[in-house]
Amino acid sequence: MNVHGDRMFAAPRAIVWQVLNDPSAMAKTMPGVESFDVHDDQHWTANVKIPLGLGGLRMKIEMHKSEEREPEFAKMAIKGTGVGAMLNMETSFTLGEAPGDATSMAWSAEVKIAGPVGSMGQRVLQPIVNQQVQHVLGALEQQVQEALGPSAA
Amino acid sequence: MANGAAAASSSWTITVRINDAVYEREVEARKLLIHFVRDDLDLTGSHIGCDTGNCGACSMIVDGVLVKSCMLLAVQADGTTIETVEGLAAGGELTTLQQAFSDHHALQCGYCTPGMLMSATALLRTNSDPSDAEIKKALQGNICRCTGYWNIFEAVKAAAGSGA
Amino acid sequence: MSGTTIAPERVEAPQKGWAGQSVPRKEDKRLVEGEGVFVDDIKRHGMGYIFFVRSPYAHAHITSIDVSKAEAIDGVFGTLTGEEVAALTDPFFQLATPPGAHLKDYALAVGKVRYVGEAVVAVVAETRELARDASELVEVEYEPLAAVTDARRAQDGDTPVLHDDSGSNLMWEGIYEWGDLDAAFAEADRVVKIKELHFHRFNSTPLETDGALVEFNRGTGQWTIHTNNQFPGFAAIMMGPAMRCGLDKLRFVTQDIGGGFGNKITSHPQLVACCLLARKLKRAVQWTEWRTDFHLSMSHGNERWFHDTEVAVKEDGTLLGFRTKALDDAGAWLRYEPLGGVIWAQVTPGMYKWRHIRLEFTQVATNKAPCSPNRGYSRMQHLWFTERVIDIVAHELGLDPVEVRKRNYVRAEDMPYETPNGCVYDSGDYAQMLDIALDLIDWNGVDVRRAEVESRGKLLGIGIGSTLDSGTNNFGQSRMINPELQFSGNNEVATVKLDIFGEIVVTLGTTPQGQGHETTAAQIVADILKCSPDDVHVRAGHDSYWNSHAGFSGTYASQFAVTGLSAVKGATDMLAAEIKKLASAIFGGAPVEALELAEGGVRIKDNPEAFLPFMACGAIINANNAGLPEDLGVTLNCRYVYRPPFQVPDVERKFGNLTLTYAAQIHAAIVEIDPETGHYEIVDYAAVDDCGKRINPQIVEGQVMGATAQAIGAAMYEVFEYDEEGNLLTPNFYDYHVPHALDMPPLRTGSIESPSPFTPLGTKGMGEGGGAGIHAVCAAIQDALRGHGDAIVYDSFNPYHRVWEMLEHPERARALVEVSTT
Amino acid sequence: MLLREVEYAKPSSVAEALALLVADDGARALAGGQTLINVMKARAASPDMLVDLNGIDELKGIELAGDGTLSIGPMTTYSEIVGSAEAKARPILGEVCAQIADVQVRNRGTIGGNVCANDPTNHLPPLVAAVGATFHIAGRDGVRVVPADEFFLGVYLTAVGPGELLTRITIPAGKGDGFAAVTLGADGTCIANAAASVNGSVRVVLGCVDAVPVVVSPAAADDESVRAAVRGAGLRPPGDVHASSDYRTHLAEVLAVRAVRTAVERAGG
Repeated sequence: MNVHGDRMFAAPRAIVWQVLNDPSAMAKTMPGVESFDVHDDQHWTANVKIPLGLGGLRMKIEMHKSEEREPEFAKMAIKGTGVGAMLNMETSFTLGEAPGDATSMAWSAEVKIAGPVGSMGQRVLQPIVNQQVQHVLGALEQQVQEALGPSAA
Repeated sequence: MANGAAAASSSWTITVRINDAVYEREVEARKLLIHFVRDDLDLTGSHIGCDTGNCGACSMIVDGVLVKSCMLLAVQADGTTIETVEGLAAGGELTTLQQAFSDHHALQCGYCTPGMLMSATALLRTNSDPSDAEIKKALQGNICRCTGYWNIFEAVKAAAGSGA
Repeated sequence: MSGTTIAPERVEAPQKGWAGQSVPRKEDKRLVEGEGVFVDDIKRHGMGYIFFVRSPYAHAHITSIDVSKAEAIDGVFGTLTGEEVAALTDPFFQLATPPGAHLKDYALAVGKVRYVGEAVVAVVAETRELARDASELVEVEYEPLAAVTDARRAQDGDTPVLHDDSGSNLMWEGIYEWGDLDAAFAEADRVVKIKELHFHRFNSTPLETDGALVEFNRGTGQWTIHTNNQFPGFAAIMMGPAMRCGLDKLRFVTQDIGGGFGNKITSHPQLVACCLLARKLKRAVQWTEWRTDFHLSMSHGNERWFHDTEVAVKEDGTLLGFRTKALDDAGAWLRYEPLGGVIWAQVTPGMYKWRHIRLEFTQVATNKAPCSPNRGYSRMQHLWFTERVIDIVAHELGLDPVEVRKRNYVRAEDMPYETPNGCVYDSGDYAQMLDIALDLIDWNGVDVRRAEVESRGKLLGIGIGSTLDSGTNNFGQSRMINPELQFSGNNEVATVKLDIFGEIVVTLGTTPQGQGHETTAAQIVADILKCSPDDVHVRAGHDSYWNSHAGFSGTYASQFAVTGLSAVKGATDMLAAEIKKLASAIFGGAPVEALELAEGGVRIKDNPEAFLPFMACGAIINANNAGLPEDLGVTLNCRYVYRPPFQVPDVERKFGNLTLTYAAQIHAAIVEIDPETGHYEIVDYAAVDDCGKRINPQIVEGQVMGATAQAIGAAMYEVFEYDEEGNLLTPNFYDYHVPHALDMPPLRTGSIESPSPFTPLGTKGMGEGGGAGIHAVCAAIQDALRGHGDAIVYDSFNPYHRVWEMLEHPERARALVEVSTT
Repeated sequence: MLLREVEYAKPSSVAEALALLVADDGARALAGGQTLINVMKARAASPDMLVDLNGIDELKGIELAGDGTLSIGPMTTYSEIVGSAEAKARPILGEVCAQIADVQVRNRGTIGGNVCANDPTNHLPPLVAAVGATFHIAGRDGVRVVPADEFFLGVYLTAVGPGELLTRITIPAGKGDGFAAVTLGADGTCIANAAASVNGSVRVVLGCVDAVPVVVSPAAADDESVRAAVRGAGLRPPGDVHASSDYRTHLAEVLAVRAVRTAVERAGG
């Protein structure tokens, strides 16, 4: 399934870019992260437990930044393997400068879920994916604010 | 292995009475009642037809309540009295309902039949003269792929009529 | 088990004999007591439980498999991988000509997975739970590939290819043409063109899934396979060559089977995996397929499109002929396919007299579960097409669907009727059946009813569906798929013996799944031996050790009443003759003509004193035979192989008799649609059946009802639907809804009996006529939409949202049909 | 089907249950099990520990207060609600519970389990939201009371957080309620559903169209106002094998109207 959207950040593009490319900051945006390792600028891995109410869904997530054009574009391949599910995600974002030193982000993600969870049906999966995406964006906002430092507050 | 009220354990010793025999066994907490009854106790009359609690082939009567034994852990049945299809014709005599199933050709492959019989038995205990609608409602939780249910409705109606 | 038959309680034989009576089923007692023996009930000391690791991807290369962590667990007996399978076995024999012939199909995926749920590794452990736990530790690395999930795209240039060995996704293609199409279309007043019709993917989902318990005897090198496979004859010829062993090394044993419907014919890959594991691990192994596994991987019914259909029609609705292109989606492997590419031809013209027909058949592979027979196999798809054509033609030309049917039906006086492709409809009276159906559904009262329903803001529709249930295959038709194949005809075996205490013992080659073979066989024997069915012990199930089977033994394709019971009759006639021969010797040479069987023995007609009970006959031959004439030639143990009268079809012209009997069904349904939501209900239903002589009417009726219920489910609820990534969206009974008690409409049934002139008992195979229900529901929905956008029904599967779409956007369906005047 | 290994405990009091849930964040409450056990069979989710609530009497039972307010223990089964004289105080409850699945499921499944699972296809989340239920949630810092509008957070997610337990559901008096659904076969899975209540203001709650029940408040109870309100909600429901997104959007509107019509009828009657 494809999910995409636009978002404004009250922060200069450089800051947003910096957050989006800082593994430790990104780690904080992901749901249920239990551990996070950076291998190099292109490769990160994380162990997450996606909260599913009925019991978390454990996954090993491998991220590979396949394309990058500082400061406006990056593309990532994300592969998640868990017992209940296999996740394959192609995601990219484009940052644009907006008036008032703000930054616009157009993002999109092609999400493919396989395994028992993949068969749970879109009526269950789509809301879950949307919800996790909202979670990530919210957390991202927070990271950007933190990166701006107290001065911005 | 622990049995303190609120102590957690992945293994339990349970005691159940099934069709007038008492069994005490150690079971893993994760074991479903249907697997316990079929695999550990070799009472293979109750069947498994799905993974999602839809088919009802595993229906049993636990402490007087009709349940699907695939959505109950064996450990949850500790201390209960369970009725399965093997207990129906206790004295070797078929019950009126069992006989009606045969008379009305209410079974073909016979795989859903044990669960179907338990659901119908539970119905007739609380409602000796069910309407057609009540019979359908009472059997809604049991899938049959062979008969189309029509003959099953007839069998239950006949058994009810004869005061089963 | 059924009780001893020594000194049985006597039941008086009815005047007309036992055949034709609704004799209570012998099978029932054990089944209602929960004492049936189904495959998962069987245990062996020290057995291991198998759990299959299955592919989460629809299409992917397997880059690595590591089973070490799984095998390290305490209680895990071992594993089996595709690599081992490829080393220990040869690919399964393919029925297809190239390109399909090039497929390399093994028991487990080798190097590549081609559908979600394909078995990749088998893990065996001492408990079911442990086997599944260990399966989670098997590490399989995949390199995902794009998937093909739409057969219509399967041959496009940019589409990924499933099988490099075959070079493309084309599996088999053939052109069938009979009569003179040009002449037919020249003669036509109107040509009705239908762009696309679609028959959906589903199957009958027997409540018991597949399974086996397999033991390997290292001393003799023989496997004993306790299973619920419903066609051991086919499994054996698939497994033997693959496992590089003689067929006698494969002993198949079945008892009670929890439904089959054709879906349990193609479990041979899993059975091979079980055999290899039993040998490798030196212990009995048990496999039970779980419901989700069944939905993901086992024998889906063929999904089929019909493109660019053209129908030549006269002004008065006389059908002259049609052209169409059938595109069949076989799924990832050819497990029984491409036989579906010819099986449909058994009913080429449906019930109708059109003589000019052209059908281009193309079968392709997709990243979905493999297709195999499903109740009504391949004929159901084609008959749905012919019925849709009839109703769409009537709809578009403003004709009465009843009139069009009656005008075009093959008439009773035309029987036996040779179809354009050389099949012979043995007997029947379709027009009479239709009248009965219309009467049962009160066709004439429908306008009154429609008005009442519309006053409630609902729409009412009524529709007819007809099917021919062609039974007893001539396997020679397989040569139309592949001229090299050395199959033809058909056969079934029965053995009837008189045992030492006079016990009558019958063994069959069949593998019943609820059809009551023990009962109907006993009825036939009882009539010939002049005893009660209670005196006849029919062994439950199939066992290769009984030597009571032949190459086509099994229970499939509507044939027991012909092949099975004819074999029983043949063997019993032999036994009766031997009993008389023995008696004549015992009675000092009394002529055989002077003897008769009666009251559980043989006697001299006009001398009731001279009576020899079966018990004495059995004792004499088996245990007290000194002094009998040397040339007596009596064993009281008679094996008979019934062989239907078939010729090898003409492969060039694709012409010949493909099946022996044609049972017929005509159904009628009334639906009530809520136009606001598309939600609808079947509010009345009628089913009329003609399967020739009925041996046990109650059992026949049961088959009619069951098939009807499956058709209703298929028409309204049941579909194996995939997303673009090849995930099955209906992998369980939660999303794959089958009819439950509350979903069943009121049903009225009727019947006529047109005995088959071609079978020893006048019987016809039956049980697969359910397709009629799908056709009837489609026709009823189309009727209800008349005057409300006039959509034609273009799909065999009509869930509420599709009905709503046809009401909201009738133009989409309208765009599929066009009428031209020539 | 075969579950992953799991610990099991059967506390006899809420306090014991909370202690267990707090001690292990992998612990999950086991109510009727008619959803949770099935998810565990698929191993799509696997709690480390199941805390069985079936031994806790204080979580069962239905009480009817003088002012007509119903107080329902979350461990009350659908069958018990159907058969309860007290529950007749809010007739719609029993009526809807009687439509859930089948006898066996109704005999085990509980109102608490149904709302806490909050599977988008469940019957009760939109219903309890429509009738203005409040939820009593016990945690280590005592009991908090959450209104329906804040209770549902997502698929399988509610205000009942880790280490917490739903201990009571209270429902005010009223009879002007309606429920409408299109299901997959009779008494089957909901394709879309809607619950309405016209006790005072008009309140409509739509199910199966989002991660949580969607509350809409039409200005009036007439068809047009209801349709307008639903359209105003800007629904973008998930599409699946049973219904496209468009179809669900359409059903939401139709079912809302039907639920409200029933509610109005009941209110008047």
